[in-house]
Amino acid sequence: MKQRPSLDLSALPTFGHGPRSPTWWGTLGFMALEGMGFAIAAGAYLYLATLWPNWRLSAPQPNHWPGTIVTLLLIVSLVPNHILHGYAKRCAIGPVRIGMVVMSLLGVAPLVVRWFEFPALNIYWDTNAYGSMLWVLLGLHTTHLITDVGDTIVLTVLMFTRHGYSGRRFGDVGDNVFYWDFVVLTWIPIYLLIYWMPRLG
Amino acid sequence: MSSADLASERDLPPEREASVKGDIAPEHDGPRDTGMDDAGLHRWLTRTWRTPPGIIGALSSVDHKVIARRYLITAFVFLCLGGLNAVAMRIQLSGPQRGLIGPDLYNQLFTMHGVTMMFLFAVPIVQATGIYLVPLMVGTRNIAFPRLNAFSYWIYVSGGIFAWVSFALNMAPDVGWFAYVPLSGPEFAPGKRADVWAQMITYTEVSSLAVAVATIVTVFKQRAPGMSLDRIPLYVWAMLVTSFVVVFAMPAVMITSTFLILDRLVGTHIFNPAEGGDALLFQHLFWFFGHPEVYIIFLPATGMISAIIPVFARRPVFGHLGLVLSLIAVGFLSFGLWVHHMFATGLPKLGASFFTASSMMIAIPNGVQIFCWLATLWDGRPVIRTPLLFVFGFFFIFVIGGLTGVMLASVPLDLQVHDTYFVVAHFHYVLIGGSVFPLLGAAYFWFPKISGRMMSERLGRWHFWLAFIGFNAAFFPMHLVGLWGMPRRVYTYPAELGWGNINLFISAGAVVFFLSFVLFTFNLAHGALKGALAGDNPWDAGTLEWATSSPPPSYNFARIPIVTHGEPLWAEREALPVATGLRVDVRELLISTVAEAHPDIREKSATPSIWPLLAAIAVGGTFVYSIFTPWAVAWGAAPIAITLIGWFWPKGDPEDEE
Amino acid sequence: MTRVASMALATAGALLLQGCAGWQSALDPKGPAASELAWLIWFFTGLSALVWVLVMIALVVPLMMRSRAQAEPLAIDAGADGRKLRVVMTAVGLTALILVGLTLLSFFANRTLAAIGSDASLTIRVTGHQWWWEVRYEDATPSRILTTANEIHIPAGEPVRLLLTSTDVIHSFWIPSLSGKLDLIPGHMNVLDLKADKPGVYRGQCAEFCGAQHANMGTFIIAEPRAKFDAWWNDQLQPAAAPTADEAKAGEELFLKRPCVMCHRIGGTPAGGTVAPDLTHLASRQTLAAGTLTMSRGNLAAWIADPQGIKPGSHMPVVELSGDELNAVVAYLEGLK
Amino acid sequence: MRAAVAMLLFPILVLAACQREERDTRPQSALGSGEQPTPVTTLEPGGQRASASDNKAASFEANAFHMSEGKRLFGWFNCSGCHANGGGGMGPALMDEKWIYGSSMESIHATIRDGRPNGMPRFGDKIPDDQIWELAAFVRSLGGNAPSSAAPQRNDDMMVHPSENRLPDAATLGKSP
Repeated sequence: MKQRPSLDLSALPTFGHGPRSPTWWGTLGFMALEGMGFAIAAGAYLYLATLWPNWRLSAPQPNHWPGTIVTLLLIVSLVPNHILHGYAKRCAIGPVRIGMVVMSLLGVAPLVVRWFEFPALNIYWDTNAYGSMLWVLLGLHTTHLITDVGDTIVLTVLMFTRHGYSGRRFGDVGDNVFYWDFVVLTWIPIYLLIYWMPRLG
Repeated sequence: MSSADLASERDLPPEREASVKGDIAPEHDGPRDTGMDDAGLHRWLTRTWRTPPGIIGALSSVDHKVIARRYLITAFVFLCLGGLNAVAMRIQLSGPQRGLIGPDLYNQLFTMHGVTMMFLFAVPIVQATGIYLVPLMVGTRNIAFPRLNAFSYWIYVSGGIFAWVSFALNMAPDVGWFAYVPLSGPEFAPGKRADVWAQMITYTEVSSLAVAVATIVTVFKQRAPGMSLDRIPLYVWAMLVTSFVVVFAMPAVMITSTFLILDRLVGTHIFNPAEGGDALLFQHLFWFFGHPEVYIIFLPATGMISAIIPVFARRPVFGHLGLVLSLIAVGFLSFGLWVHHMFATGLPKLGASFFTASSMMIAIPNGVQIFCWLATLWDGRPVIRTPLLFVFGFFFIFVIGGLTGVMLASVPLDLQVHDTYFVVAHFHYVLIGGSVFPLLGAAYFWFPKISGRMMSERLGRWHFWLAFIGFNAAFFPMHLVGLWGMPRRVYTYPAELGWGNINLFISAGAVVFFLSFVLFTFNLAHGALKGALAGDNPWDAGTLEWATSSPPPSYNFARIPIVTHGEPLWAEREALPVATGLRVDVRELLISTVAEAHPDIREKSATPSIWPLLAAIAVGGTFVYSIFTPWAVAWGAAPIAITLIGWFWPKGDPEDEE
Repeated sequence: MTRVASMALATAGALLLQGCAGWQSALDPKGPAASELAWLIWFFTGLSALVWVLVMIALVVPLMMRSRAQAEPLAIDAGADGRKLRVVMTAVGLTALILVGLTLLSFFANRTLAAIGSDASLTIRVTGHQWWWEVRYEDATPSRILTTANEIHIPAGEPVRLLLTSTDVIHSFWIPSLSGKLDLIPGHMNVLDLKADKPGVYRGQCAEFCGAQHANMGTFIIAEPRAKFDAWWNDQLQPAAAPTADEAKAGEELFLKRPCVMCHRIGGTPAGGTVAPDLTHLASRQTLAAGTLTMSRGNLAAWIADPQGIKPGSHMPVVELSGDELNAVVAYLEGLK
Repeated sequence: MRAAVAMLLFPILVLAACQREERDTRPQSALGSGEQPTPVTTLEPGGQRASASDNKAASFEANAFHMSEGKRLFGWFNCSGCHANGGGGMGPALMDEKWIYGSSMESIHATIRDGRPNGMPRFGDKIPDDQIWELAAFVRSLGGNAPSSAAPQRNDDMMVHPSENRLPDAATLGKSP
């Protein structure tokens, strides 16, 4: 088929931030499906909780303190996360490097406290369905936490190499910030379901 | 649309200014396609976009067409295997009290048939068609996230091999494709058979989800300039809606299968009613996925029909907007009717009636689609070629399936026909009529694009009539035998019930139907080797995939086309307006805005890489190992992490760095 | 044309080949619920057939028209499209109307079905097992509670209430000629009310896949006049008749000494197993092994000698018995009227 | 090298899977049913007596279906009446490391078939031989002796002990808090 050039693209930029970039949409897509996974698991938990009048099934109350500390740490981490986002948008390599180190540390910290959350549930996964659901919800979120912290650390290392000095990498930092928001936001309802919902029954 | 107003709406992004300030490495520039002659452009683009030679090169390919071809062939192989399962079952059922196949093998056979057809054939093949066609139809050079796409294929094929090796080892799931607990649970399914089901589901869903995300982003961000929402071809719309349904439905089945394997492997009690769990929870979770699954298979087929009918009716499709809205409506409604698979479980009557109403409602958008297609055909005598024949077959069969679906939506009526051969007949009418017939039509329609050659029209007609007669002979009598009381999933039945003769008839029909696929295979091979050369646009169709050569070059389009109409090739008969200015020495493609498809960014597309294959091996190994011990997840984390880092770590290509 | 012919052939062929539908057929109703449902099935089928024929006519119309192949595809007659829009809108409106009608129809049918058992006089607890049915007749007097298996006697013309549950996997209770099906789910109790209009034997079988022997999990509803039913109940409450013939006596001894006693119960003997069907009045039943074999001396012997050949995977083990021993056990069981 | 490993691995996988997944329900009399007399004492020259029927023992022990059938029969035949759910009561515990008459399949089979002094009745007449083997395989799995890929899993029932495929792994975790 004959062609008729009628548009010049040569002046277009080679990367973009946020919704302009396909990676951002990809991240959003994965958040949507993982968020759906969280929603389905939470739905299953609520289904069982409404099915049994004495939910918690005579198990002891979970100790909420480790969970509360994790929650606070995660919420606090949102502040540097968004400061980092600003630097990434401005492609400022120095502050971005520092920000990534800070975010790696702020990712590891809740992960350490998370270790103490499992025993604080005061029940094993194979004791009854209530215990199973607590472990499943906590485990599901922990998986996301671990993968995102791992991702953050790898990206931090990458930012300190010669590869870090490129627009594409700053886009990756932006997406990492975006995903961390997701990990923090999904935790809030799960935190309530795990630690506060059993106190109602 | 002229280049001037496109350019004026594009504002310079702040990033550019930052790069001027020297905060980021200055962009290397390379040769552009502007003003380049066709032969030179072809040489440059071929060198940049080709799949590297050699075995490693082939395994590293990220070309969406190469991946899609592999997907299509693999899915077709699984179709044949699933078909052989069906033939074996039909031979066993051809007479009462036949002793050819015992219950142990029979239960594995029908489970493998269902699992193969649903998870290894139907979903992958519709997604594979999308992987091939969507980038071509939206006028881009590769799918978004091409390495993820390659990874999906490897995951899918290893999941399929896993399932079928299990079958060869007498380890195939034998609990039905929806594997209800407690039958599939820890107490009643000894051994690893049910675990194979659970992990194989997780496997294939990972691959479907990744493809869905890639498809959505391709449609959102990689459309050719000017392809605003109202100019997106209906097939692409269908794939877009399907991908959204995948994104929201598949996590449910992954959660279900994960719950099941946790119950079986580490002793959780999620489905154990004695310790606070519930067996019906499994059904709710499964069908929350299971019903949309039907539409995941059906919606792409409607897209194919919307692509085929206008070409042979020689006019744009009637009611374009209505069809798009119907697609979206079906996508939404498909999430609201899962309970109609559970009417026989004794749910509260009022709730059940709500789901009757919602199940009936989904027939309305489907009706809109049917009527719009019919109206498109009313403009005059259409050109009857094999693809259109299969579309006619679709109307004939699918409308029956849809109407029996309305019957199943009625709570009281469903109590008589649920889990009988009536249901078997219904969903084969819906799935084969609604999806396989359009797929076969699509195969004849797009085969010239994929292979560069035409399939035989004469054999095609033979194939159609054989498939059509075989199908109806095999499945129509099943409605009756179901009403006469024959439940599904029985490996035999007593002679006194008088189902012998009709089952023999059904089995004969099934063999004819199977033979039609043998003929199809022959026609495919014959077409690929000896078919007449097709040329770019053998059907004189209007969408962008026909604007490039057949088969398309590795870079799809020498220059990115500009879209001025819903059927761009019909609107621009003299010369296709194209955009210039992309680099030819690196894999550069055009990113456009979501709604209006204004050109926005020249982005690099990923280069070939072996890492997706290695990552798939690591993930697959972890999945297989995890049916034996939960620690597999811990052990598998390291290789998965290593391969993923290897995948994403920049190798110094311009595509990675800029 | 071939399309229509093939369809007709398939349908006609199927109808001709059909031998004796009725024993287990939803289209041959013998009770109020099944009658209501059969009517509903025919109504839906008729309406669906009509809709389908209309769609097919609409599909065939363009084939009668003049070819438009040479015309420019984008040259569309706007007036014709406007007319089409009206046709399509009408068709969609009609579709919606039909669907609303059918929804209401099925809602009211559901109410009719729910009203059937409101005055049930008899409550029977049916428990699904892999792969047989435990049947327990509830009664206020404990001594009148009766446990049997696989065959459910009910008084004809009276509604009875079935309480359905399961102790292992999910089964589904379905007697097509009397009523729709309902699942037996561990941890849940479902209530199915049904009524047989006339005395007769109505076959059904498990309709939810439940493992290896799902295919051979039949059940019967035997509707009898009230007097006959009461007599049957009283008979069944009696302990098993003690054997008189020598061979049968030897059979009883073998039964109690060999593995049979581990699972089966026979009233009036020490055999008290509850994990397999109650055999107290085995010989009064019409079939063996949950509707798999008709009751006869030969089938009894075959079933005991090779249960795994007849129902592979069932929980009835192969017990090694000599020919004489087998004959003796069969003679004993045959006497359990 | 890699090819050799792969070639070795595959038959092993095949064999393991076939042994684990086979569902043979007819008696395997051809394999012999352990008809040798049962010793009344464990005092044997050279320790334990070699058994003649170990191929049958092995085929039952590695088989998931037979073990799960054994678990079902353990409940059906009310073994729990004396042994509780393996924890022991009137009869000895079956979940611990102690085996009074030896932990081999043959010994357990003999114990069930012929009974033992101090209360274990003989079931030789009452339970067909294959079912005894199934019970023996299950009883062995209670002590964590069966491969976890074939051992029965938890029941859809009240949790009385961790499922057999998590023994003794789960035992080391201690009791639920």
